[in-house]
Amino acid sequence: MSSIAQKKGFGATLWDYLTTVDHKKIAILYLITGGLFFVIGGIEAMVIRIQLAQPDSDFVSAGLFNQMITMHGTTMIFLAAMPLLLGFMNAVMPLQIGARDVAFPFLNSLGFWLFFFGGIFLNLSWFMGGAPDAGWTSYASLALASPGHGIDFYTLGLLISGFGTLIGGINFLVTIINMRAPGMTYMRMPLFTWTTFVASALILFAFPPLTVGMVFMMVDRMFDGNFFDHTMGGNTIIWEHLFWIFGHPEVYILILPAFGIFSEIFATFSRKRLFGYSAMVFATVLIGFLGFMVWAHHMFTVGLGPTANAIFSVATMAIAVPTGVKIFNWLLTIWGGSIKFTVAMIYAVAFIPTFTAGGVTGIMLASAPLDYQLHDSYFVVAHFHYVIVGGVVLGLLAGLHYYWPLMFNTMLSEALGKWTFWLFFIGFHLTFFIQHFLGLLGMPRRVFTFGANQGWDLYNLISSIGAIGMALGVAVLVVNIIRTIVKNEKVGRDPWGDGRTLEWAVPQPVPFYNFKQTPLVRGLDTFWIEKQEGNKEGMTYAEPVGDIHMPNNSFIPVVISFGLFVAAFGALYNGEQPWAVPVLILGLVITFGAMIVRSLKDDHGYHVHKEDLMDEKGGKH
Amino acid sequence: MAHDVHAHVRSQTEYEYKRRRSANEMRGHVTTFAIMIFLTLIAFTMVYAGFSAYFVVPIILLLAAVQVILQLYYFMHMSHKGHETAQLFLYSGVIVAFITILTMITIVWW
Amino acid sequence: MMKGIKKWRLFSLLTALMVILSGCGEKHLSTLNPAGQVGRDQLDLMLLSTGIMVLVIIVVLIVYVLAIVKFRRSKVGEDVIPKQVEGSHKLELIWTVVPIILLLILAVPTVVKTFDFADVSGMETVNEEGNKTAVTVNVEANLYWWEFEYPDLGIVTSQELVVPTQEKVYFNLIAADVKHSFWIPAAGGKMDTNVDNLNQFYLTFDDASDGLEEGVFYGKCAELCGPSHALMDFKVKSLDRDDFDAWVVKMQDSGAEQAVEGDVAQQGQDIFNKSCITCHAVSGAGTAGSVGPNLATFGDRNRVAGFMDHTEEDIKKWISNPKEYKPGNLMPQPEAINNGKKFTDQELTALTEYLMGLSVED
Amino acid sequence: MDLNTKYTPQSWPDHPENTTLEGKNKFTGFWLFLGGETVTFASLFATYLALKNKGPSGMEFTTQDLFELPLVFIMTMLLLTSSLTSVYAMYHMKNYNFKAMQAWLMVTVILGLAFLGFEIYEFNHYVHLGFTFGQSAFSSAFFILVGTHGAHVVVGLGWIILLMVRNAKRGLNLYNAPKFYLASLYWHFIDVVWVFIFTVVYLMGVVG
Ligand code: HEA
Ligand code: HEA
Ligand code: HEC
Ligand code: CUA
Ligand SMILES: [Cu+2]
Repeated sequence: MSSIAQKKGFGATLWDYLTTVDHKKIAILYLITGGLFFVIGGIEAMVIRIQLAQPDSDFVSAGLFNQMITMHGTTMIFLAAMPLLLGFMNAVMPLQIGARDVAFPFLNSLGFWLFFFGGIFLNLSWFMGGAPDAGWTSYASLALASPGHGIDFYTLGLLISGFGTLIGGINFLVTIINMRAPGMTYMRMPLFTWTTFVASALILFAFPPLTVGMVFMMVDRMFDGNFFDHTMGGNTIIWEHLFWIFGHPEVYILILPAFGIFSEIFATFSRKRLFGYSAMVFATVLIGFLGFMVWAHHMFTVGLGPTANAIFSVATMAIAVPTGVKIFNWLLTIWGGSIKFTVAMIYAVAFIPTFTAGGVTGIMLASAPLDYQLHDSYFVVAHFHYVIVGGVVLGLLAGLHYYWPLMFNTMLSEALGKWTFWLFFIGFHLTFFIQHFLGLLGMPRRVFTFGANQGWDLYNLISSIGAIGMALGVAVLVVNIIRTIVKNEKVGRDPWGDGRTLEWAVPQPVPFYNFKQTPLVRGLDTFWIEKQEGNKEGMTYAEPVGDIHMPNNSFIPVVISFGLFVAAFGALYNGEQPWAVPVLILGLVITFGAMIVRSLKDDHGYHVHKEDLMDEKGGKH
Repeated sequence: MAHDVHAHVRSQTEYEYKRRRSANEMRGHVTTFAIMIFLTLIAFTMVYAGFSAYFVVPIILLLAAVQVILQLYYFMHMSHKGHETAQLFLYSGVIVAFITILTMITIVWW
Repeated sequence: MMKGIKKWRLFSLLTALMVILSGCGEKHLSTLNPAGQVGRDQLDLMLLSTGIMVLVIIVVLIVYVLAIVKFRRSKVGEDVIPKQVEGSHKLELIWTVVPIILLLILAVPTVVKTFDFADVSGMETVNEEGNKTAVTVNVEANLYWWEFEYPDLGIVTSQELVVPTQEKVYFNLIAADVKHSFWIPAAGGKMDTNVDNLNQFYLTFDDASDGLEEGVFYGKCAELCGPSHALMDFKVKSLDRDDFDAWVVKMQDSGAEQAVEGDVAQQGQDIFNKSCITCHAVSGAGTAGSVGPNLATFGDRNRVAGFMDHTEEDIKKWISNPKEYKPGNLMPQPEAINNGKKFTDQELTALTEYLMGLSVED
Repeated sequence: MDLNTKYTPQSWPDHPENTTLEGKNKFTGFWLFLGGETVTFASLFATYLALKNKGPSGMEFTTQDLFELPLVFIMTMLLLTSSLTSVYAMYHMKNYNFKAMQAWLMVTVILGLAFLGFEIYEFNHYVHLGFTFGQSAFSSAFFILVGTHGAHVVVGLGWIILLMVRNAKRGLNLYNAPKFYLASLYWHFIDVVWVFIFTVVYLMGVVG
């Protein structure tokens, strides 16, 4: 039963991953899928930049270009950045709080597979009559007018993957609330766990409005609804509100976990405890809270009236304060420390000025009268790539290098890592810094081409050249990853030497049950404390060795998700193809059938027995 | 996982005490129910009586709020120990809900 | 490491410098070259906020550079365990209060200007005779062209907005099909044209636009509206009040009795009346709501369909293949309006001749 | 947790729903889920309020002449009562009285089915009047809001029935006690939403 030792063939490994409920393996699944979508989204970005390298270019057609930007934005946000972050949360958070797994391992797997099939469904649109083309925001009037099935792929795909994310969010929340090891009080949780907690709470409250909006859009386009059709009394602005009530918290869902990763890295590689820990926690919660009160700053030009605009302007600016607290606390963390410039740390260090630059342009946008000029211009594009690429993506790359040894027990090459960093970082600033000025010079965003001699030609060319730098950086990273996997040099526990938190105290490779004995947490940075006190094992235990209860693997999550995937095709071709309704029903039968099987068949898991645990030294498996 | 739930066997007095306490609680629930029915009746009657909307609407909304609080705190035991997180998240949800509804009825139409 | 960071900063400094050297962009298009009070106020806000932001960045950078220079492990020693500082209330207080002050400095003008820009009460002001004193333009955004109706003057034009200088010009904005957004970067910020309601705002223009490179300001559609969103440009001509009044009178008189000069143009008119008149009006007097752009002032424009050169060649290209040049636009291909045939060269020349002659200016 | 442990009313814990870690996780997770549901329904209510009585020009249907309060009153009573009966069921669950619990759950299910029957009748009636889903923005918003609630009733009923059938033979234990408890929480939540529906949609609709 238990998956002790033995080499497996490819088929067995595949089956293992298809059925796994182990948070560490699910993390790897998220990483692979998210990475793949990142490359796809990146290639779409390159197409955008090639098209815009020169005026009046016809590399892609107008319609195709709109599909590119829509899929680029949607893929990057929903299918790359968020899943990659969920991957790190899965990999790290349970270990950080001393848990054997997440609260609902089965649901964890279900969450992943829903995301997976949702993402595949969305991307199949490329081959089935065209991708969505109304922008990642898919504003209602244009989305309703959009011919073909692109927008239907968008709504259905995001509905499916959205459920996955929601499940993931609830799962992490419960894990953190109920499964912390003894002594791990809220105010001793590592910052990455805290940001996971707040980001998950944001997921819990932000995804329902998106789901509702998507359902409205779906029934309007496919089932005779009238929510956004103004000739029938509908109102397109409802979509904008629902989308941004989700959309703004979404950007904090992205950035907060990245903040968490950076917090860990700064402390580790400065050999210093995080400066102002409680202020950091408070700022995180405050950002999450304020994140729900500012969404209308995306709608300043919609005509909500001066009162609404003024209120939302000022509320938005308020977010600078807790964010600033974080920036300065990080600075003071490295201040007086002993900084080691590993690749992870270089990313973290590069993040500070970059993100600050992106954040302050956000504050400029928050000034409504000024936003009248800047809205929907390249200034906005520059702003959000500074915060997203300069914040979230740098966070992901930093996390990748930092947590790679934790996840795989090997280490990415530092030399190649620096190459990636410099190529990506310089390319990034080259691409996006100049875009601020394009916006100020009057260039609207989402234009598939632009006329020559409007003063934009050179800047666009520079921007496109920069993008090549980023692509090269990513390519080197891919090489680095492959090389590391092939070389397969094991590095063992606490490879950075300066690990502070519980995840580094676990033996490598991490046993599938994580902790043979539940640890006792004695303070913030518990591993550091133990090390300082000369404890070789790195942990104090809260219980004697005993039987460990583990959940069984299950294929049902794949089946449930696949059923929805099938049903989505039925819904999409409803009223167009004779097979649509049967397929819809078939899909739902698969899904609900699998759910019923799951609830009728008791699954109590199994126990790893004490004797087996005693045999194994260190916990190889 | 908690494979070691310790079954505590009550003594006869403990057991009777527990029974009595929960019977009491159940009586409280019936009273709560009666109040809820009563509030519903008031709401419907007010609408039937045809008072001015400005008068009726706030009152029936208030009655609804009271009913919901009764449901949450009595039927769903929100006041019991162990419901702190439940409260936190439910109220956060209510705040988000409130803001959403407020904006939709104020700034969707100009 | 350090070398790299320095390199990067040098580089961004250079780009910044380059931008400044290349000026503030084109006068007819750039938000950095405002043509009226609204744009000027917005530029002021822009400069104020940039100032604050640069200050913030500089402060962060100073602490940052000092930190990464002073506290590198190679400097402090391999085995040093730094003091594990918990935090500092005093510092926390400083970096909470100072940003709040900075934000207040930005928030006050923000709120004031938000209300200023939304004040359209002047739209309704009337003089002794009961006529509106201000010019109001009803803007209707269509896939992918703009219609401008002057309801109080009884005239309508398209693609090229004409406005008087030195006074507030008011706009009523709406979209006919999907959402667009009305933006004249040089004159001031944008406002969306929604499908379900009317938006209102105003702009001002200091000087007549004939001093500009092409004699017009550029206007843009700033909301994704379909394939040809990028091509949904319009032009703005600002005229001194006297010239404007004269233009209005000519517009009101334009139309049916417009003299067509020459045989070729006459032939063009015939074709036009057969194939095109159902969608295109040629009289400036009228009201909004036609299927295609009003062509009364076509000869006075400097673009065809908003973005193509205003040359005979491009007009012919446009008429013989509109879908190719503006994907997704609603003007039919010639086959659809000319009994299934393409226009011959001769017919195209005639149409062009006729269209070029449509003018209200001398 | 050992499922083979047999309990007696004496040894049955005070809070069987969250005595095991598994139960506690489910309990916490479910409350969080309800927090999310609150926002879902808020979005639906918000949209309904924005689109109330909005339709194509000359639309004939309004809340005033559509809604019938007696029907709504009966539905309200049914659902409120079912909330009480499910409290009874949980009362017996905590006393380790499986039979009584099943009986009260049965009553709950019957009341719920009756409610559902009236709702279907109501929708059917509207459709016959011509007030279909696609008739106007108002009708879409109405049917989605009330229909989503109805769908919750269906799910709730299905869930309770499934639990009753599945556990009919094996009685209460610490593995299924949390499940019964959560199903009853869900049922109360459905009632909470209905309180707002009858107030905001029906009563406020009739008032104007
Ligand atoms: C990770 C993603 C992310 C993050 C973190 C942010 C952060 C912020 N964003 Fe951004 N934003 C986006 C992603 C993000 N944004 C995206 C994707 C869009 C476009 C969506 C679309 O239309 O497609 C967008 C668009 C957007 C707009 C709408 C623009 C428009 O369309 O017209 C606005 C307007 O207010 C805005 C504001 C802000 C603000 C105020 C912050 C703040 O949180 C920033 C706070 C940080 C700082 C200010 C820096 C650090 C602080 C200090 C050092 C203290 C001192 C500072 C001061 C006193 C100023 N953003
Ligand atoms: C997480 C979010 C995210 C990320 C990471 C990025 C990354 C990038 N984006 Fe962005 N972008 C958005 C989110 C994001 N974007 C959003 C939301 C929009 C708005 C969409 C809309 O308007 O609706 C947008 C829009 C947008 C535009 C504006 C389009 C327009 O308005 O017309 C541009 C233009 O330059 C752009 C460029 C880029 C570039 C060059 C990158 C680069 O950083 C990408 C770098 C990555 C790569 C280059 C990977 C390629 C990899 C390889 C080549 C490796 C080799 C391959 C193999 C070995 C197989 N993006
Ligand atoms: C079905 C309606 C329709 C018919 C018939 C039609 N057009 Fe058009 N026309 C349009 C529309 C719509 C546009 C705006 C296209 C755009 O810019 O997106 C347009 C634009 C134009 C323009 C550019 C206008 C400008 O202001 O720059 C010209 C010139 C023109 N049409 C000429 C013609 C001629 C000549 C014919 C007849 C042979 C014709 N049109 C027939 C609908 C029509
Ligand atoms: Cu019209 Cu973009
Ligand atoms: Cu935002």
